[in-house]
Amino acid sequence: MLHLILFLFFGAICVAGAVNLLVQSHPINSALSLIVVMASLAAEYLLLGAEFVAAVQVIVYAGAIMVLFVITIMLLNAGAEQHTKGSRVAILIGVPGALIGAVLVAWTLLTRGHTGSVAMGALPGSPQDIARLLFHEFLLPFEITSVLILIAIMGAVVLASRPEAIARRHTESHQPDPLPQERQPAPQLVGSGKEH
Amino acid sequence: MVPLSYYLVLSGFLFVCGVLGFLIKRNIITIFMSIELMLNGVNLSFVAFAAQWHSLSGQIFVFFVMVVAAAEAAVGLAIIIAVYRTRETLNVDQVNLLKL
Amino acid sequence: MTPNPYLWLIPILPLAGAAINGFFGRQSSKRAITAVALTFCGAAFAVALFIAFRFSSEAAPYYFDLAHWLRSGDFHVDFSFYLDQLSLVMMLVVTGVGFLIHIYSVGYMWDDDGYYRFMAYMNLFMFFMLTLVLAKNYLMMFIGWEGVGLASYLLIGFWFLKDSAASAGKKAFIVNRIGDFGFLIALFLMIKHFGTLDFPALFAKIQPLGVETAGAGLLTAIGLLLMVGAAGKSAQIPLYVWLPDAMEGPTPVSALIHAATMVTAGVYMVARSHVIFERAPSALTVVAIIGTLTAIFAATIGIAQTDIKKVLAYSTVSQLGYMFMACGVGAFSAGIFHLMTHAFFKGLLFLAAGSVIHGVGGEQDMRKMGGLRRYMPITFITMGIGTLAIAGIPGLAGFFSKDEILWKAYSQGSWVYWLIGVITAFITSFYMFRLMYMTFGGDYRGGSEHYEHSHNSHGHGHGDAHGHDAHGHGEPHESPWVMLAPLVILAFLSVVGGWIGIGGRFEHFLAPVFQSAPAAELAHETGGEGANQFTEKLLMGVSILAAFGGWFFAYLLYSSKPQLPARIARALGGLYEAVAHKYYIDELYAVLFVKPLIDGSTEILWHGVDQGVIDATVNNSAVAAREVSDEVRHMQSGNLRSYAGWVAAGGACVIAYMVWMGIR
Amino acid sequence: MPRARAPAPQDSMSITTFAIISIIKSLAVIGVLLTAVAYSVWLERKVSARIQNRWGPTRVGPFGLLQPLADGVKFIFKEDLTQPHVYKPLYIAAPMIAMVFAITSISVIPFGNWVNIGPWGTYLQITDLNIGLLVVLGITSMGVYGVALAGWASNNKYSLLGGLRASAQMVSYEVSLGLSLVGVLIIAGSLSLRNIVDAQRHLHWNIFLQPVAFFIYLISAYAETNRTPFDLPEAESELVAGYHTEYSAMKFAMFFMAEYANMVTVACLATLLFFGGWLGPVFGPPLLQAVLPVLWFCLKVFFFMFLYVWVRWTLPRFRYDQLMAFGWKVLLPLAVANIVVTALIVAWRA
Repeated sequence: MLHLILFLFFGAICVAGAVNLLVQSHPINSALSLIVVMASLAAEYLLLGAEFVAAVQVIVYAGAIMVLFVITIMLLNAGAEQHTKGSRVAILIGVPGALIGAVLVAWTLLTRGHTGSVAMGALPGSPQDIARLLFHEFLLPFEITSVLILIAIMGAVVLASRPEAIARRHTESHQPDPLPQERQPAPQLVGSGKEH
Repeated sequence: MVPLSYYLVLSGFLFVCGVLGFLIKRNIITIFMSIELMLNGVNLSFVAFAAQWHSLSGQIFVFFVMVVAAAEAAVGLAIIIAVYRTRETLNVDQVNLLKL
Repeated sequence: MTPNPYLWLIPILPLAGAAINGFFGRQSSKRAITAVALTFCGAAFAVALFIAFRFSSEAAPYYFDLAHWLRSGDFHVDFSFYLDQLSLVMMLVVTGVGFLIHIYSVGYMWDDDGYYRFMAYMNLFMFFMLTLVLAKNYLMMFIGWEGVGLASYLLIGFWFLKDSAASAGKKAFIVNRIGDFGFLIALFLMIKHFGTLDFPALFAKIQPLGVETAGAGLLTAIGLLLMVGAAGKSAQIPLYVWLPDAMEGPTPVSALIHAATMVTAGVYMVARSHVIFERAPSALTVVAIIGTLTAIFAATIGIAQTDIKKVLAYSTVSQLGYMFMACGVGAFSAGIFHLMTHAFFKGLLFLAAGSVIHGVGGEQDMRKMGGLRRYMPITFITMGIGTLAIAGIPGLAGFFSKDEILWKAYSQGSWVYWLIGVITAFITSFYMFRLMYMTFGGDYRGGSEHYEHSHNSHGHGHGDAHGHDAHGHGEPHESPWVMLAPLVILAFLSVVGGWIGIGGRFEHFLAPVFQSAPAAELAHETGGEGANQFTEKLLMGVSILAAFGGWFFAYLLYSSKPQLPARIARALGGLYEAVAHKYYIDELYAVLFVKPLIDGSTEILWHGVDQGVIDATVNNSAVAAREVSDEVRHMQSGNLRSYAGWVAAGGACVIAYMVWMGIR
Repeated sequence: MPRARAPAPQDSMSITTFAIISIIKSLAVIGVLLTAVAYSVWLERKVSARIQNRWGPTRVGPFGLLQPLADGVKFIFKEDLTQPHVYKPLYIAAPMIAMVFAITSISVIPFGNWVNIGPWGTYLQITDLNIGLLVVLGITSMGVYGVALAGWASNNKYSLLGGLRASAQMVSYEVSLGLSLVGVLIIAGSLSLRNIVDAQRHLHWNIFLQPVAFFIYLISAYAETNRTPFDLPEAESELVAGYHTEYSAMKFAMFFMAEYANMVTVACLATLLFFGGWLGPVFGPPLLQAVLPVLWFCLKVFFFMFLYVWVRWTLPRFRYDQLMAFGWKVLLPLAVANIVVTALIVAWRA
């Protein structure tokens, strides 16, 4: 009973956050709602007993990845998105398709899903067990993902680092200065103020 | 006791929200966040199944998904910054040079 | 069966010569080319003689397995060679005559630009011909069979710049294809029913089979199909049409391929397959009839020809008819005997004709010759000997072999064969002496205008380029000794070549090959000796009379009363026209086969199938692809969200499918 | 959902008593914490004054002990300015976020041993998770948002730069901080703070076993809490007041309290992880025995708070690129090396 209540509570927060992510026009709000979703998902993990997963979810996802998003939004000073009609396909075909798929899956799960039910803290994923599994059975994938991370870091550095040529071109053509910290001219202040 | 299907439906809902976000949002960063949302939905289903079948492998998968998501976030945001430098916009509808 | 390790050398040596000349001939000097060609060909001849001297009928047949070729299941074909009396004769003829003609062509082709090509082709031909002769199984024989066809195609079209030569080469090749088709099917039948193509094994399988009296039967079918192949290769009715045109090739080629060796391959093949034919009487009869008809038919055409080489060509066809007649009545040894002698004197005649053409600067029309006796005596003498030999004047090669054939035709066949044979002999001697008189007798009619004439109409226009330049408006001249020497040798052979047949020695020599005849045949031989002696003498006399009669008529018409032939021609009218135009056979074929074929190919296959179906399919599919992609490319909007939309729709489809499969 | 690790007590008591005790504990802890925060402010002002050879607050109460109260009152009654062009929702939310996470992180900090209050007994700790350390890390990492959002929402270039610096700096130093703790975890073999403390009995304090890790932790903790020498987010000389330039009155106070609460948390963690928590000589009557561990704990935490102030008025401020270079190129490799060495030693011991 308590389990169901807690599940519904955090599930509701999840749903609210997800929907908010969609309806909000400003990316920073979407980011925050996504953080909310992640936090409540961590709670759901705790309900399922995956406490370590929950902690890592909070630390890595909410604490690191989303911070990156927020920093990027602040760097690029992303304003509210303008509602351009770029793609009819996405609206006319994609959205119905996604909804249909969702309805089908939900219907199948609720009517025909012969899955049992889980108790609170069903599978205690204690750090020790996780570590044992991760460093024995899944050692190779673990190492491979570490390499992947390394490559990703290099790629990010290369992509985000600005070659001097680009810098010069931007400065010549009155583009904002290379260093991101200093790109926040006053008119934009007013402009972004209007945006809200 | 909560039916596992509830968790699955929740994860499915999150996933679909991600898809819809990808479809209807114009801001690259928001679209990127929708991807993260999808990944989270998948993670939830992983954990739920792990609880269902009593095998921690599901939770291990969540870690791998997180690692991939982190790498993806790093590279993806770098790409977004590069795009913004060149195109001066974050609106995907205006970043559509890749066509005939 | 005794192995003989030297056999394989005989075919391989000419091949080596052909390879060397073919690959390096262009750069190397003519002397080098000559050296290579003659060396390898002569080496083959030497090896052949070496083997021949050590040949003993007890040890025969010899064989040598060079290498495996095809192995599938229990059916296997190897690169193996086989030498018995029959192939020994063929081998000696081919290498010997071939070697002489090689020497001859050195002088004849010296000034031609494609000298190295010519020598390479000749060597190549030798290789294939020897493969054909020495093959141990039908498939090896078929290789040689096709190879000589190829060589003859290359050599007929040697002056491929000349349209007539090129088309003549094509004609020969295509007609041969028709024959080879029959040959191939015969091979398939053998494989199907006997599971082997090796001569010894195959014949051992066939020996026990009885004679197919009713006519129709497997052996009969095989025999008839083999005969189709033989007819194609040996220019028998109805496939003889290619041989006269083949005269477009250089004269040595005509001598070697289209007189001495290749065209006799059919005879050899029939003789080699005697085991089959002896058990298929009806097939044998067909062979005999075809041979007889060809003999008389070609001979009559030969009367009216004015081109010296055409005359010899038709004479060749008719002589081949003789050989088939002999085979047809079961006298294979006689056929082979005539094959050998014919190789001598017909080779001689062609070479002499070549010498004549050479001497008068590329002229081939006999009406523009005459009186050459004074200019080229040696050519005259040798060609005279050849004429006497082919005419069947007693004492010379042709007499013995032809008489043998006629006697066998009478004794083993029927008097009809004999009668037609005698008439053919008469006609033969007539047109041969006519050729002699028109060419050598009387006064020289060539004169100045043969010059351009030879240009616009005749083959050796550039084959004998020097023939013009050397002596402006053709003062006829004797050929160099490199050309005359082979003439002399062949003349000698034409004289003595027949003597080995006296008293049936040749027959006895070949006997071990042909002794497998079923009982039915042997009856004739041992029937009432005494009577046969008398009739044989009688028939011999008749054939001698025929020979001299032909000579006399020729003398009458073309030496004493030269105006007579024109009147006779006028008197005969349409008949003469028909003969002069070879009975319009070529035209007939053109109407019956060629035109329908070409029109059918053009209308149905080209315009109908190829353009209408195949090309249309390709083009329309291409057009369709373009149309479709013109529409579809709008999906490539470059808009991220549109792509996502398609992906989402596709995912929905997949989910729907899976759900449906799940609940079904 | 918090799964109690100590078997007997909580299982025996009913859910209601558990809830009541938890609430009482929470209120007590929060009260203590806020007081501690207030007086750490007072402490800072006093010590800095002394270091600068001044008196510091003296007027309100003896030794100005009531100064924090006065400050609080002042903050409450000050006018709450909200600039026109700020992004209101986040502008208001940011301080609360900072505050909430700062205070929440105390919830898993054990500051004492097992005590019996009449019939019931309990740990001196609001909840004992067996991933307590991770929870603290997670919550502190969430604390970044308060600063970052404040900087962004107040729509002012100084604030934005402050926020950017803060978030970047905290994210990068969080890495080496987390890694520095791994060595301790390897030794203790548990993520539960209580177990970690228990592992340090008999003076096996991690400060002796893991000196390198300790210094790494201390440095990155200072960076995490934006304290000098890493206080670039609010570097007065460069960015007027960093991310809280636009804030005033209670909102500003919240940031202020959040910062000091974070300091307290970090100090508690340092105490627990490296200085054996509440461990110390315990003697005397049962009451004293119950009180002494808490006393040791408070003393150690006080030492760290003092250290904070001391360092602040001793060391100059970094330059930003120096900060980043130091974090990524010195601390991170050092922490990794420390982990490797520790792991090798432990494995070799076993």
